[in-house]
Amino acid sequence: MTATSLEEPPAPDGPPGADRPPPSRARRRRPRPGVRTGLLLLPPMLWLGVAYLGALAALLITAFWSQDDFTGEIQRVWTLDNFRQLFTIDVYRTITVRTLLIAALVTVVDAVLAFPIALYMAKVASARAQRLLVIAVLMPLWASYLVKAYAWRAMLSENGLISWLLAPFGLDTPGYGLVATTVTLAYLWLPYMILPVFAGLERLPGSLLEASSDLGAHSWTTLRRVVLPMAFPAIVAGSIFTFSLSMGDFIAVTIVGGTGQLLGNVVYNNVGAANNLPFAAAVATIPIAVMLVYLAVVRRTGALENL
Amino acid sequence: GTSGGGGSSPSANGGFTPPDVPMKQSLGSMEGQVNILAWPGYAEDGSNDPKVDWVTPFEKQTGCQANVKYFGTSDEAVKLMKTGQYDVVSASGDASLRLIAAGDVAPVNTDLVKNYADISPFLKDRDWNSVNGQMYGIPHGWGANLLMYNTDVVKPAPTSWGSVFTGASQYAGKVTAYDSPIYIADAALYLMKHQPGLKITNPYALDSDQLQAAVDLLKKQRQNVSEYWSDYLKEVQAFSTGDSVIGTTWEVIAQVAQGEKVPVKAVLPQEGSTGWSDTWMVSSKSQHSNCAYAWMDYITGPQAQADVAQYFGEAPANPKACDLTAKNFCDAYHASDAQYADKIWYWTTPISNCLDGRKDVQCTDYGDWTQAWTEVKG
Amino acid sequence: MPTAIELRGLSKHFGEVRAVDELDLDIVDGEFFSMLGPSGSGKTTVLRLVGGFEQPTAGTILLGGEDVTDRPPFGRDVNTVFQDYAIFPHMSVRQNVEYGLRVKRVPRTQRRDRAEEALATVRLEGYGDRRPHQLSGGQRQRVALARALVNRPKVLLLDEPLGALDLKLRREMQIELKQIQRDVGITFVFVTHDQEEALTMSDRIAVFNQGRIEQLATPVELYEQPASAFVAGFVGTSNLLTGEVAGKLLGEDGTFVVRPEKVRMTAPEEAPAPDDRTCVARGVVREVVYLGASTHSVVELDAGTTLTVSHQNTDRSIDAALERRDRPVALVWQRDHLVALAGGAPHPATTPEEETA
Amino acid sequence: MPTAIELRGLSKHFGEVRAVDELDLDIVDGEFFSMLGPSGSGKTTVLRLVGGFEQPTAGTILLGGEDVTDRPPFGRDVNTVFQDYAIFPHMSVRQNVEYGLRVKRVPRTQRRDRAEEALATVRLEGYGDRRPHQLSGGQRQRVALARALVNRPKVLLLDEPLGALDLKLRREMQIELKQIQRDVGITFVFVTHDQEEALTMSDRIAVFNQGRIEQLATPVELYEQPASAFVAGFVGTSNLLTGEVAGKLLGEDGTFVVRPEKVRMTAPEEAPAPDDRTCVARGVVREVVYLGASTHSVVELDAGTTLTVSHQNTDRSIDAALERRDRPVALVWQRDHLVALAGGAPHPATTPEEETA
Amino acid sequence: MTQISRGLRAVLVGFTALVLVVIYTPLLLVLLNSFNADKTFTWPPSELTLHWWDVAAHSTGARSALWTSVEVALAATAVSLVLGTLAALALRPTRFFGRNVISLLIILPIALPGIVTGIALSNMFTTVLGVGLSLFTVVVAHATFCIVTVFNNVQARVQRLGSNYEQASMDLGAGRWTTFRLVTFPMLRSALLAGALLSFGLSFDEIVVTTFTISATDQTLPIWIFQNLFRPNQAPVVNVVAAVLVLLSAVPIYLAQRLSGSHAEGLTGAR
Ligand SMILES: Nc1ncnc2c1ncn2[C@@H]1O[C@H](COP(=O)(O)OP(=O)(O)OP(=O)(O)O)[C@@H](O)[C@H]1O
Ligand SMILES: Nc1ncnc2c1ncn2[C@@H]1O[C@H](COP(=O)(O)OP(=O)(O)OP(=O)(O)O)[C@@H](O)[C@H]1O
Ligand SMILES: NCCCCNCCCN
Ligand SMILES: [Mg+2]
Ligand SMILES: [Mg+2]
Repeated sequence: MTATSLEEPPAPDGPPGADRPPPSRARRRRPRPGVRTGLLLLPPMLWLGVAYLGALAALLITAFWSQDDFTGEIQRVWTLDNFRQLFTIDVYRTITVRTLLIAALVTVVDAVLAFPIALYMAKVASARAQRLLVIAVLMPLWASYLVKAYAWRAMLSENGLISWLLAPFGLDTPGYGLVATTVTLAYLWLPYMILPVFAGLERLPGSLLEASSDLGAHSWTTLRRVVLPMAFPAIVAGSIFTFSLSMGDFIAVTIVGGTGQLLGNVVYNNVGAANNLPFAAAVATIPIAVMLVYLAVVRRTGALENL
Repeated sequence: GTSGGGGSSPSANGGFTPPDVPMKQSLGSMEGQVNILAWPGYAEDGSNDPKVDWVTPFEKQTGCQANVKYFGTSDEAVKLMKTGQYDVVSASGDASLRLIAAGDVAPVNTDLVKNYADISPFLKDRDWNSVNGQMYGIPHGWGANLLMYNTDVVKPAPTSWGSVFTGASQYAGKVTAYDSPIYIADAALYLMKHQPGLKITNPYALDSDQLQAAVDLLKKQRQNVSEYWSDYLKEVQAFSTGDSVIGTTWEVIAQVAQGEKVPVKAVLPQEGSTGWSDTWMVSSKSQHSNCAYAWMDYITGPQAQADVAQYFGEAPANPKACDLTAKNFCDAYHASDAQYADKIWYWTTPISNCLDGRKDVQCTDYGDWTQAWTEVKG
Repeated sequence: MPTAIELRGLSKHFGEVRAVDELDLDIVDGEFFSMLGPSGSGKTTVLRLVGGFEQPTAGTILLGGEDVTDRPPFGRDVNTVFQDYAIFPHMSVRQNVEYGLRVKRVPRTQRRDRAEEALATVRLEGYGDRRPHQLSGGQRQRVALARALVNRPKVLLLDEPLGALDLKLRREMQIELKQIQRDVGITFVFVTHDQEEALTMSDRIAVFNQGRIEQLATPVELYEQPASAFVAGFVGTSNLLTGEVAGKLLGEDGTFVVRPEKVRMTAPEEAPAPDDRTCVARGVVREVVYLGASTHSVVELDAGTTLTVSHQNTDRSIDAALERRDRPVALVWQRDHLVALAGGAPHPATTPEEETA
Repeated sequence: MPTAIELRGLSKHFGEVRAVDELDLDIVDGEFFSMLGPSGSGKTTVLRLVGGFEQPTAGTILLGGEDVTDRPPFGRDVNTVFQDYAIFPHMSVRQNVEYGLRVKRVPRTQRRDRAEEALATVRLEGYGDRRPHQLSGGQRQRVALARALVNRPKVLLLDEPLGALDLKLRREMQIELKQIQRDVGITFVFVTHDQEEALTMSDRIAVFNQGRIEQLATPVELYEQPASAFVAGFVGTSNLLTGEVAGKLLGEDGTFVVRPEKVRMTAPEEAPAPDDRTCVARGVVREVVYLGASTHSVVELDAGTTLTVSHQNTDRSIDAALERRDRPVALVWQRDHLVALAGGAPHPATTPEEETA
Repeated sequence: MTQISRGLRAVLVGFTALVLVVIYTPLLLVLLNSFNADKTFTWPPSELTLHWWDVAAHSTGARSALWTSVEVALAATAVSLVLGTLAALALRPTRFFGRNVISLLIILPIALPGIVTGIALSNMFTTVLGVGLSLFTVVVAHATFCIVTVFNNVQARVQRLGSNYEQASMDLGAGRWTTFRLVTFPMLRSALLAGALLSFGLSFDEIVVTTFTISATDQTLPIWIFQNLFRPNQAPVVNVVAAVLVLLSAVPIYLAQRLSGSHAEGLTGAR
């Protein structure tokens, strides 16, 4: 075979010009890129932009209505009563602060737990070990949330595993309460932190670590000055999950929280229990506002590209 | 009433006028299915345990396919009934009036329910299931909120609710209580007996001062509470691990715990207690009202009553069930003991028209109680 | 000669950046046409406009006389060899090569024959079943070429196809590519920023600068008659004589270029006297750079500039050259070899910083 | 002269692959030492061993006479300029440059002064506050250099630091780097696969092949006296005369190399008679390649091989060369310029395919 | 990697082992309790039994809830695959007005607490749109917050791949749809798989949003579990179900690893 055969006319068994595009297709004017983007975006935007945002908007509107306490009927009369109550009654402020603190604490605990294991997975483990670890981290996601929470309830109880383990050190289980809630939530959401941090560290070029140690930095210094700052957006990405999941939780806290209650309980009690959707909607504006502010702040770190 | 007596006068509920919902006049042919909203354990279809099944016989008998949805709290039941998707609901007293007032349920024509005649008389025409003498449902079963304690720890045996209120500090961090606004009534009941100055006559009819007193009592109690419970598992676990040693309970929980060899006992304290009496009610928007009536009749029949009562652990409304239950069961649950039943203040929805008949004050309603409960928990 | 590509008033602006600026260009059928220029000068953009991957801001594109400005890439009878080859990683070499025929619904057997033929053309017989990740850079480049050639396009566009290869391999591929182009007779439009590559391979070269063509000429013309200081500097090493220095040495005002290999270095005492035909400049050797086949000497002229002199290492020892370091010398070149430039000093926008910023 | 680096019996195996194979090497203080070789020949691995990023399979590494084989990178007084520069993207240029001093707890003011000084050395004054993504490739390369130089290491390791730059910029950076090395007097160990770069910049060059050094010599020696066909082929264009052809043309058996620029092309009738000192071969010009400063002619010899002849374009017109295409010519070179090689034919493992696979 | 010193490496190994122990202890406890004769699984178990496994094996409720969950998760995943991919492909042109707004919108459903999403959607379905709750509404709700997992994975992949391959395809004569079918889609496959896996997991174990959007007659597994905790004597059966889930979860992960060319990237969206 020589290259000259390429100049020969098409083989007789194929129609001449079979490899030329049919004229109709060739002449079709290209759609403008904007139009194409728009067409692609239409379904997801209808879903999220219209349906989901619409639902949120309807909820917000409901927050300005009120409810007949006895019949549970919603009365479509504009009122600021719900917000007035929300801001004047102390207990709601207490609960909001407590919820944010727990969400923040859970996030910090998860970040502290996730970072080393993600670092190990991404930069130390062999390819095989890495694969196994990814499975090991993902598997608990399939086990039921409730069952895991109850397992922690059993472990945290007076005669449970934790007090049994801690007894030799003269320590005891924290018992049911906010500490237990934090621990349980941190446990439940840990994979949601490990995965983005692992992905972020995977992307970190090895040459940067080498450069750091080449320039005289010990491992710990490299960790502090190069790895941590570069993994930060990924950690923040993970924190979006842990923070928001913790802020909205109301089940784990009833299982291990002792007498404690969080914002989620207030929303749940008002909508699921008292059937007071307007007040529940008003309470729900707190996590919505917090998350919007949170997202706006973390957007600068590039975290949203690291989810 | 004497010592207890959950509001004996039939018209005590302030004479509020329910919306005008037509009552079913005659039975027609079965619609082929029925949507049942029930407490877990009230309508078992064998899907969780093939041996526990009284829904399938119902389906066979009537040709109505039963779709069962369970709810965890009364409040959830109220919310779900508003959707109009359910034909029939097992409403506790703290839900029933709300359903009636909202027009979510229809008056029940008791003539169309054959087994109604056999229902214990002390369950008929009560505050929580009737308005102005019109029944809005068929009584199903009842029970008391008892005081359970760990016999190894709590000595001597308690006889008063005082051991979880004023005396709670003795068991600091080990007291438990029911997690619902309706638990405020337990505190009110205690105050009714021990602080006559508050002039509480019905724990479900509290003016704002009385409510405040109950809330204060509960806030003090909270300092000694380990946790509030709302499901079986949580409480049985807490008593078996020792995380809780004293607190309010249901008979069935005590029985399960004893079955697990947990050293506990449940008593009806001297003050009497709150309790529940559940009523099957028909949705005002029911698409399957014939099947719904068939269900109400079926579930209040002796066999179904016996099955439910034993599985769930409560007193059957139909005393004929006692012939079909295990020996001593009905005695243990005081099924036919009108005296015992009279000591119970059954859950009733607090409304602003005072249920005790007072006309000079506005009472606090369930919304106020919900808020108060949030504040109690802090 | 028929034209393969005509660009008329072609412009492409990205916001403020005029990547391509009112370009007029005719590329002849069967020619090996190169576009040379610094980074950011618009070479790739022109190629992408011809290929149909960008819409021009203004102007028209004609392929074989037909206006294709508004056609999508799959409606144009040109094919592209991408800089990173863009070999489909999820297909075997054969599937890659067959791709263009497959989407045009050429029957399977015919497809296979033509693919084998194209692989043979690029000397990759027997590689059909390999996966792309099993190929070296040079092999990948050839697969990309085969994948384009199999479609028998009128024009083949190549965007720095040799950029990623090492020098030795690159030289070999240059020769091969040129050979293939001669054999198949297709018009090649070839983008490079390597001047030597352009000189070696092209029939004609367009030197780009800031979206415009600075000079369009054959290799010899381009090197020997650069139209501007920019071209002179970009193509080959150039010695600029300008302003005062030019006056002193050449007795003429203006800007002149002389190529290092045109300058002869002698001992000062052996230098001829300057005359009408010969220029002479005296200076001191500051640096001697050995390049293997040749040696560059950088001479600081008394007249106040530096000139680079290139000297072919026809003799085995370069000691003679090295010994000259720091010694006075005379440089001699023919006035003929001076090229007078139209513009003045080199273009301000072509300092290395800005080229690559 | 004191040695900066001594490698003794150094090996590094990756599974079956002997990336570095029993290497012995001394690098002298202050020298500009280059490692040249095809892709995969082990250059980077040697550098990584010296830098401390890999642990050797066998052998020892001495820096300034001290055994550092077991020390981590931060315990070795060498610094590296990485091929991808590895500039910390989350730090400014100044913070990057200060990094080495900062981790060594040099006080802030002193740190700043030294960083400014280093930036000045690489001609980046005033760029301290920029972020890495605001820099061009050439600028990044210089930041990487400054970041290493600021630590005043005994040895600087550079892994193809110019690989990513375009030809013009690359030439400028070559000159700059060489200048900086002279100024600071640090030993540079420089990895490249560009022969011309190695020749231009180095004091000595090691040519790598399959984890071993094929030849270690000065640029001139390397080019003029290649030790093997591999070296001859890798460094510059080489003409191999071997077997029968050698017998016919040279009257000698063996393998010989002659460089294209050492061969003179004449009309057949003007050729001298071959004698002890002069070799003559007759043939036909098959290809003429214009390279700007020089022209390559490929001649098919009657004796049965092809030779490339390089000819400096001292004259403006190359028409003379072009006219020779397809004409009979005679090639003349001095026997002195033949280099006899120890090995036979080119190394089998150095076909382009395998080099880059 | 030598730049991670032996000391640090040891710390990381130790820490990783510790975290794994912490992750798996509760799960092992669940497994153990599924054999615990004691119905409230007190520690340590006094007696072991296979009784609960037997009961669970006969629990048609658990089985049908499991299938419902699988169906819902599959449907929600399918919807998110389509919508997430469309959105990721649409946002590809780098300079795109409103790009940030749109990615924010996609992230919002996962970033807002489930209870907010739950009551908002429930309110919309029942009062605004007046459609009855059903499995369909659950799928809609789940898909809403699952889109982001697909979107993120696909977007990252698309960015890494660039548009060269698609341009090459069109250059070779393939139209846009052919290009998608033969080039874009195969190259996105492992990213889609990673997104699908996370999406499936999110939906499968979701309880909060589900509580508010499911009808009376349907039960997903988490709802079944939730309700059985309110029933006497069902908790041990729940433990059996959970233990089975943990064991079964290895299957999809294993399959995904095989399909994605056994690379961690395929599973986590590491890119
Ligand atoms: N998609 C784009 N958006 C914005 N600017 C662009 C885009 N593509 C190219 N440019 C700009 O257009 C100019 C020309 O770019 P082009 O890629 O054509 O240069 P080039 O000559 O191919 O350079 P190189 O040798 O680096 O490949 C540059 O200033 C570049 O920054
Ligand atoms: N971490 C590693 N694991 C396995 N093999 C490796 C590793 N690093 C290098 N090698 C192998 O070792 C050999 C030498 O590689 P090295 O990177 O040193 O070559 P090089 O001369 O720097 O090539 P290039 O010019 O392409 O950079 C190659 O065959 C390479 O595949
Ligand atoms: N914002 C909705 C997020 C839902 C996540 N649910 C997680 C359930 C436990 N895996
Ligand atoms: Mg380009
Ligand atoms: Mg290398």
